[in-house]
Amino acid sequence: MPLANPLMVDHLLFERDDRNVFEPINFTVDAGDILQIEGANGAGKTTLMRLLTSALQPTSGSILYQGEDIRRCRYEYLANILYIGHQSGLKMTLTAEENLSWMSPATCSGDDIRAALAEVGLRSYEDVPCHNLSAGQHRRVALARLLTSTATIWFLDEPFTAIDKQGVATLEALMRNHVDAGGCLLLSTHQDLALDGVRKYCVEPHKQRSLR
Amino acid sequence: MASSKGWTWFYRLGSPRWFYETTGRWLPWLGAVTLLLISIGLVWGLGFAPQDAKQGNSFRIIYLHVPVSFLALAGYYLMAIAGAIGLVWRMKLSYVVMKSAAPIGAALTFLALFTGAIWGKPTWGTYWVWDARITSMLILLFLYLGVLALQYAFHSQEAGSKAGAILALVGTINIPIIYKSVDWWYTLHQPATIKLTSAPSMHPDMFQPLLVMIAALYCFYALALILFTRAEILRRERDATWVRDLALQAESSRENE
Amino acid sequence: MNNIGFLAYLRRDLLLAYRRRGEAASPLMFFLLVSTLIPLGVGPDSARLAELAPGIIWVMALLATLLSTEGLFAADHQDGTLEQMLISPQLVVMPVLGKVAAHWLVTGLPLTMVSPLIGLMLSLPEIAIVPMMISLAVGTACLSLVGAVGAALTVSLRKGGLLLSIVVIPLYTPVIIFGSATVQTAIDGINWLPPLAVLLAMLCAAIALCPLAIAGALRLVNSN
Amino acid sequence: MHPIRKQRLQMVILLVVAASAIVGLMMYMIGQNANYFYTPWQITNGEAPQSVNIRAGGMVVDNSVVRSPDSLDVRFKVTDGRAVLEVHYGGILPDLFAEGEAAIASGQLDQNLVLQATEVLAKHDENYTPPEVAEAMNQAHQQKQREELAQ
Repeated sequence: MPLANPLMVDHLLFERDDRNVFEPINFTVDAGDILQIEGANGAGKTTLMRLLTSALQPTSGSILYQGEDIRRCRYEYLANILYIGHQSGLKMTLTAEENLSWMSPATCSGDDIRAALAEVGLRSYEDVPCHNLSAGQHRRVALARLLTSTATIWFLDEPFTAIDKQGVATLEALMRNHVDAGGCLLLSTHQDLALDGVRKYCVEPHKQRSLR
Repeated sequence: MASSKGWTWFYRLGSPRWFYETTGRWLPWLGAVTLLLISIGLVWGLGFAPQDAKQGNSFRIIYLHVPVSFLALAGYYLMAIAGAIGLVWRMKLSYVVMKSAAPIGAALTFLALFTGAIWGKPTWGTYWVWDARITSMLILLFLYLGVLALQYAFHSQEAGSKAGAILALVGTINIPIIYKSVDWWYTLHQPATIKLTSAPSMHPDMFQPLLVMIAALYCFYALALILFTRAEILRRERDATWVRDLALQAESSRENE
Repeated sequence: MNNIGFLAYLRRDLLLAYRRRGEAASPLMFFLLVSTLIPLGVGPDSARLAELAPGIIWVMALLATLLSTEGLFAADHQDGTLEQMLISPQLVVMPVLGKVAAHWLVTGLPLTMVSPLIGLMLSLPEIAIVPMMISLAVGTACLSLVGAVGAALTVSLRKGGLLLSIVVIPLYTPVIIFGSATVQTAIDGINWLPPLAVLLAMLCAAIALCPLAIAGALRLVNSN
Repeated sequence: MHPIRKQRLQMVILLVVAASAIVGLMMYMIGQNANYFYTPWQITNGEAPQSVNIRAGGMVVDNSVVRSPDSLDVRFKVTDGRAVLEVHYGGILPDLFAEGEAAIASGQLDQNLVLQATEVLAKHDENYTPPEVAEAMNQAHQQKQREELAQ
């Protein structure tokens, strides 16, 4: 599972309405790395996450997956990443189990799904429609995808929002297991992680309007 | 920016500043030519060209109706192509051109429909007929308005431009379909007077002023498009240094007077 | 890598519609209710109603489809599933087709099924019932596809509904022309297959081209 | 096969199938008379359905226009050069309507193959000529006819 040189970001820039969002971004992520993306509110952390998941197209610069631009190996790259954003991606009228099974790989059995839900503390909630669950429980359903997914690179945007202490511990254990197995993890959070070996990268908002 | 030398002009064309400065030099000439052609065409067409044997003087509206309809349709395709260039090459200037083409095109389409209605009454006996050309012109007007409305609905300029471009492109497929769908019923509107393949079915004395008017309207369209585009460029680039310098220059020259 | 494709999205959207049956049935109710208003407005003269019937039925079907199109991508956009769809490794075209197919099964098909009832109320001649149903089935599928382009373009706008109609109605015109022409020719007792053939041709074109436009529109809306 | 390539292939197949279906359907459509426009010749041959809204048109026959003295009713004949169709109409004719000019009537055929028109439109052609030229052409035409008669 460990990948050689999984992710490299080279001089990445993104313009929104002719305005650069942040200073050029450069970093590399190796197998087993945890990269915590920091930055003030509005600095562009979510924008960076969405660039990395190819939801946005960079204005200039490149994102390399195993040394190749992700625009050229789009399928391989996207098949190997998992992104959980601010919005949970849950359908409120579906049950926790239905939501998770819909978002998981086709190879996942019903037992895998129930086991994943039990792991994130949602045992016996499988058949409850999501609109009857709390915000923290929504988050947990979304994070249960971490257990069913086979992706190597995880992108988690503010994963700890609305999650209680015990949940944070469970999540951190999940992250630990993932990177120990050779995966890598990029997350944006303001919280300090109780994990060792976390590298930090600070996104600087662009200082002045680009002049042409 | 450009990878090979042959493409530099293409990228330079994409620079709003370059466009602004270059067209600034053309403007007086283009304006003069437009004014000259329009006055020649109108005086010739309305005053000196002979009457039509059947329609009398009422046919003279052709000198406005035909060129305007020409440009209303050509303008739509120009707008859609500008949008497509923007989508493919992400050229900012082409979005500006697309945005400027929309109101001009909508106005021309309205004028084409209006002059057509005026002409229709004496010749066909009715202001309005649900005929292929007229209906597709009406839908063309609605499409122009849709592109306009969509562009202004987005907070982000870029999103508005892209959405407008996609709608314009979908419309280019739809216009011929609408035309054919109404044409399926027998059409009342006369076939096009000017054909590429054969000689015009119009007496030369009447045809020559029409050609002048078409040329005039093309110039007018180019002039209007350039003026709209320049205004939009200034609006979008109001924070850029070159626009600030331009404004300061203008102010100081006004003070010197 | 997610379980994503035509069938997955079709199944999910159908399940969602089933969970909200009331909401899913509202276009149908709209179709029925507004069509009953016409005889009250125009008067109960059955000859005149029969003359207007093809147009009325088609305009009402168009409006009912338009009303339900607005929400096609809106919920997905709000809850983040749209973003997940766009960053899935597969081409976006297949999930899009799945969603539109579900939309047609939930709106266009039921509308087609109840249309004989409205035909009856508007004293549509019996020979025109079958052509009307076939043309509605084909035509509403076209409307769903074309409407989805507009829905994708306006999905991020707060008041997208009105704008959607401005954007989409010009694109709807050929469908309504041939749809009502099919019914009208059937009433007149002439061969009604030619207009239906055109309607089918337009459906083929829409199936081939609309998903591309929808995918492009969703990408750009999501990228801001 | 690479999954993306497989999907592209599916897309291409979809496009090709759709394109050929469109071509086939349009060929069928063109094979039918979808205009509901009939020439007088087709009508006299019994090709046009009765009691159905159709369109018919042709040149208005010289000296065929008969106006009713006390109402708007008007009868005239149109021809396509091979057959003549009688048209009844009860409305105001457009200004450009004239004998020897093209006209289009829409309405229903009755049992006697007379078109009961609900609308008559003058179709003006795409030829624009000054009156002197038209006059000259007309004279040349008559001259030619006279010469032919004299022979």
